[in-house]
Amino acid sequence: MKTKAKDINEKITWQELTTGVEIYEPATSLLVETGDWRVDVPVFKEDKCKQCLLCVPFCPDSSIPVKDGKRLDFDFKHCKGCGICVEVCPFDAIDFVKEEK
Amino acid sequence: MAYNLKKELEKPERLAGGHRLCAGCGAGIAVRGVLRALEPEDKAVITNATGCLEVSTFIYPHTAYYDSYIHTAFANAAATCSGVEAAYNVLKKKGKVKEDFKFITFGGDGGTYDIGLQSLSGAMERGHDMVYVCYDNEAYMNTGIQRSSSTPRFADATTSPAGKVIPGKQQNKKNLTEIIAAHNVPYAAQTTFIGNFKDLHEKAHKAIYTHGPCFLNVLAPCPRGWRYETPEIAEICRLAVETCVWPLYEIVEGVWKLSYEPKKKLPVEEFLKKQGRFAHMFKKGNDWMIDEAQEYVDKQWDKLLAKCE
Amino acid sequence: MAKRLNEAVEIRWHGRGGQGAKTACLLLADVAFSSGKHVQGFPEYGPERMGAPITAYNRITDEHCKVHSNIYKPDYVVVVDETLLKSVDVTKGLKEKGALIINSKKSPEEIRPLLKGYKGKVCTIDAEKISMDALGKNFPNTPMLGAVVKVSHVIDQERFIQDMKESFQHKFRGKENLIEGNMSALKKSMEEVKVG
Amino acid sequence: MAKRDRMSGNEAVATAMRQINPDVMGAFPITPSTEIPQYYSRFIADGLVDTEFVPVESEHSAMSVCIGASAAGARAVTATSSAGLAFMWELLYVAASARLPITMAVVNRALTGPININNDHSDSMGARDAGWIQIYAETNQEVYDNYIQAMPISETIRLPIMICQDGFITSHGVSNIELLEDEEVKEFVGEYKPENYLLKSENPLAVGPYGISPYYMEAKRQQAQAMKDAMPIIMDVAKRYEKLTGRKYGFFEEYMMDDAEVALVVIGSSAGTGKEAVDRLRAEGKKVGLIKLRVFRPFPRVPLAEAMCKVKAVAIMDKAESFSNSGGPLFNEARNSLYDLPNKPYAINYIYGLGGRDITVEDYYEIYNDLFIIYDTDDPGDVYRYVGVRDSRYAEGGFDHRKESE
Repeated sequence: MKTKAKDINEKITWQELTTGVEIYEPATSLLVETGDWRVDVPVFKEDKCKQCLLCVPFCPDSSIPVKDGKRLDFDFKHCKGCGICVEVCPFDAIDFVKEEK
Repeated sequence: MAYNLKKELEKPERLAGGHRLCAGCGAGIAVRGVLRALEPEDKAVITNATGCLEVSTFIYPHTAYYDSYIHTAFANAAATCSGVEAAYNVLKKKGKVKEDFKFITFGGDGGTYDIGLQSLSGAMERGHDMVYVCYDNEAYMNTGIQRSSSTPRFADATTSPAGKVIPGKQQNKKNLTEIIAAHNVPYAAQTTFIGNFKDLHEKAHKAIYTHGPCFLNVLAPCPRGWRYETPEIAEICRLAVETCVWPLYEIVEGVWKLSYEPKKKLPVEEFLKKQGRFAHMFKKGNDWMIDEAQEYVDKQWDKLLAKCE
Repeated sequence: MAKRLNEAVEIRWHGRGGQGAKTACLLLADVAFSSGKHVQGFPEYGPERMGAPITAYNRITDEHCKVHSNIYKPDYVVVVDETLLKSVDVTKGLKEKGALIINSKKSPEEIRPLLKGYKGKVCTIDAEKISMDALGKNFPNTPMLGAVVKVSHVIDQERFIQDMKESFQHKFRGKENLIEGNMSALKKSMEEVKVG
Repeated sequence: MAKRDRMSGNEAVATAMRQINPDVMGAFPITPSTEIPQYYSRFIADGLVDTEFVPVESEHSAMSVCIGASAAGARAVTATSSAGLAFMWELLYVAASARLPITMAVVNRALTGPININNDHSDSMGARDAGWIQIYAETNQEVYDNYIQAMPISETIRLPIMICQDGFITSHGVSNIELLEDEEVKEFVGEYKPENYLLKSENPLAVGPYGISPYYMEAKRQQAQAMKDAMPIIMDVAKRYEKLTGRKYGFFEEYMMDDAEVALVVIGSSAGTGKEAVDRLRAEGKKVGLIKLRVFRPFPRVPLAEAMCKVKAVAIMDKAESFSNSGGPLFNEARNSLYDLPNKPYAINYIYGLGGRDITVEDYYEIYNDLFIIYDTDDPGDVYRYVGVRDSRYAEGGFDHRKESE
């Protein structure tokens, strides 16, 4: 049996599945890169940011990391580019542009 | 202790990215906001009714939760949580579980106002120490925007379409918070995503840390179902509150308290006009719909004010 | 025909919902069990409510009894409420070598014409009077039980009296008047049951 | 040390539960299983057990409570019947797929349409594909014994289990029983120690995912394997129980089968009445036998087929219709199990006992008589039959289902 989500994929056999399709680890969704979904991308303009942090709780994808009371750049692995943070920022510190891939 | 967003955001995250909710989904914001109210030293078990949140946050083998999580079915999230809580009580008594756990259930309006209402009522009546959180997006979004008893009147949903003869949903929205309050639970409240999340945070904290069955009704807009511009969720929530379509209040041990009173109540059309689901109300000759919607909101608001006096 | 090995004594009870016929049936199972028998006590269940005619059964054997069907040819029929005679065919299937035991102030001779030509023994017992005299209330169960045991000989009489005494002492601990009253009702019914 | 006692089947279940003292009970009343939570709540009220009793508002919630509690690491039980079991339906599948060892006392009762409170097996037979182990009892003693074996089986294999008994017939019928001492039961059943559970401190547990197509089928295959692997576990537990009590249990019981020429396969309390018929027919010199099926899930396909092959004609008795137009559920599975065998018996089906219709020794005489006709004529006739039903064709005297189709 594979017990770690990183080892569980669409190629493993029924014998390797966790019993009762349970998962024994926290936050295994982090393995999924929903950043691929983005069409538009937020651009963090640190110079304009006043660190009010209003953008952070509005992010549905937990993709604005906070460290020592300050927001960092986006977690682009998981940010889906919804643009909510762009709208809620009172200081125009986030741009929203077409993503070049 | 006064609310401090910066402090709250230093707590470890309890909903991970990588879940598969739509971009800009209100449910994800609601869950993050509620779980942030947990004290970091407390563990939690999260129960979830079938719905958007469930099918998106635990797709095998990927759970978006840092805490233990259980989903069983659509109608029974509150009953499932009751079982978990009952197990906790007995295992704690027997010394088999040492840590403190909190029990939080999430359900959409379909799983809460409708199919899950019986099990929710049962759990509230029995008095389990749990919080039931409804993320109310006013329709069955998971199955494709069908009307629920939470869908407001006139809304164009896929089973209450705005047609040539019938202009959208015919019935008004059920007042679930009031129904739950009638169970004489120690704490029930309505909230949404406003400003720096003080309102949501404080209510979630009270709900989690008040002993007994507590209920939180969170208006959680759905860009797809409501047809507004996805980035505008904060504005939609603000308008819901400023027009008194979604009043913020709480019922603490039977005492009704208004959390916020708009200085100047905005006309309901400010809220409606931003959303495609109400677009037909703004067509020529349909003014009466807006009038009636306004009349309804006014009446509900007055009733609420009377209760909160 | 001689009884086969482990052949059952089968008893059918008729009463009205709420009167205690089911309780009496289970009590008989209890006392037969205490005397070392294998027992079955099972009411017939339907949507009946208080006052409706109800039926309950006992099967009493020396070894484990395998049969789980209802009883169609009882050895004994016990009627807890005389008024049932009007509406229920109480002697249906009743073996002629057996007996009907009925709670009534009447004599067996007066009862017999009310039965649809039943030729076996008819026994009457005024359970109400016995109960009123001994307990001051109408609890027909104890007298009916006494009469059934007396007539059917399904269990040893001495043993039965001893077991019942212990059972009452357990059930009504500290309430001497109830213990004595019930014992008196039991003995009296065993003496007074009229066999015709 | 065995204790002689007498009690109803419902009281026997409640007593076994008291001796086990499970952690959580989800309880909702429905005739004829209602007495189980009644007895049990009395035990709780009197402080004899410390189970968390959750008196829910529906059977749907009763099963949900059990699932939540079991996933949380508790030993969870409930009891139900008929419509109550039907109302649990979707959660039965959930419990089984999450591999939660919930123990449910099922007091079998007919499903509504029309409403009827009496016994048949349509409730649990309808749930036969839900992934639960199902064990049936003939007597109160067996109900008690099966219940005590339930948790060691289900917790070892991680599958939920139904301990079934016949409504009213055993559930409300008082009869003799031998009870174990409380300590013996506790020792036999043991402590429940799941490996992972929601309330575990070392790691969280996530239960009940969305299973997309690339995983769903593998998950089901794994579940099917668990049902297969339950077979030896059921036997191991039975052996251990025999050591403790002297009472022997298996997948089924063979009664007078060694030299039998014809036999029947039957589930539950009716088997007792059937055995009485066998005794009497044997006394008349007729070589008849009976197989009482105890374990219906997992279905003991191979050993049952071997047992049936001892005779030339076998009647398979179903206390449930399946409206398949090809016989009841037991018939279809039992007959199917014979398919690969070279010398298989004739196998015919009798639907009997629906909604409390009594089956008597005389009915069994009729069935054995039918079997001997097949034995003599090598003509099974129509294999899908009813016994104990009023049929105007019988009254007219011109119909014989041994020759004509129903």
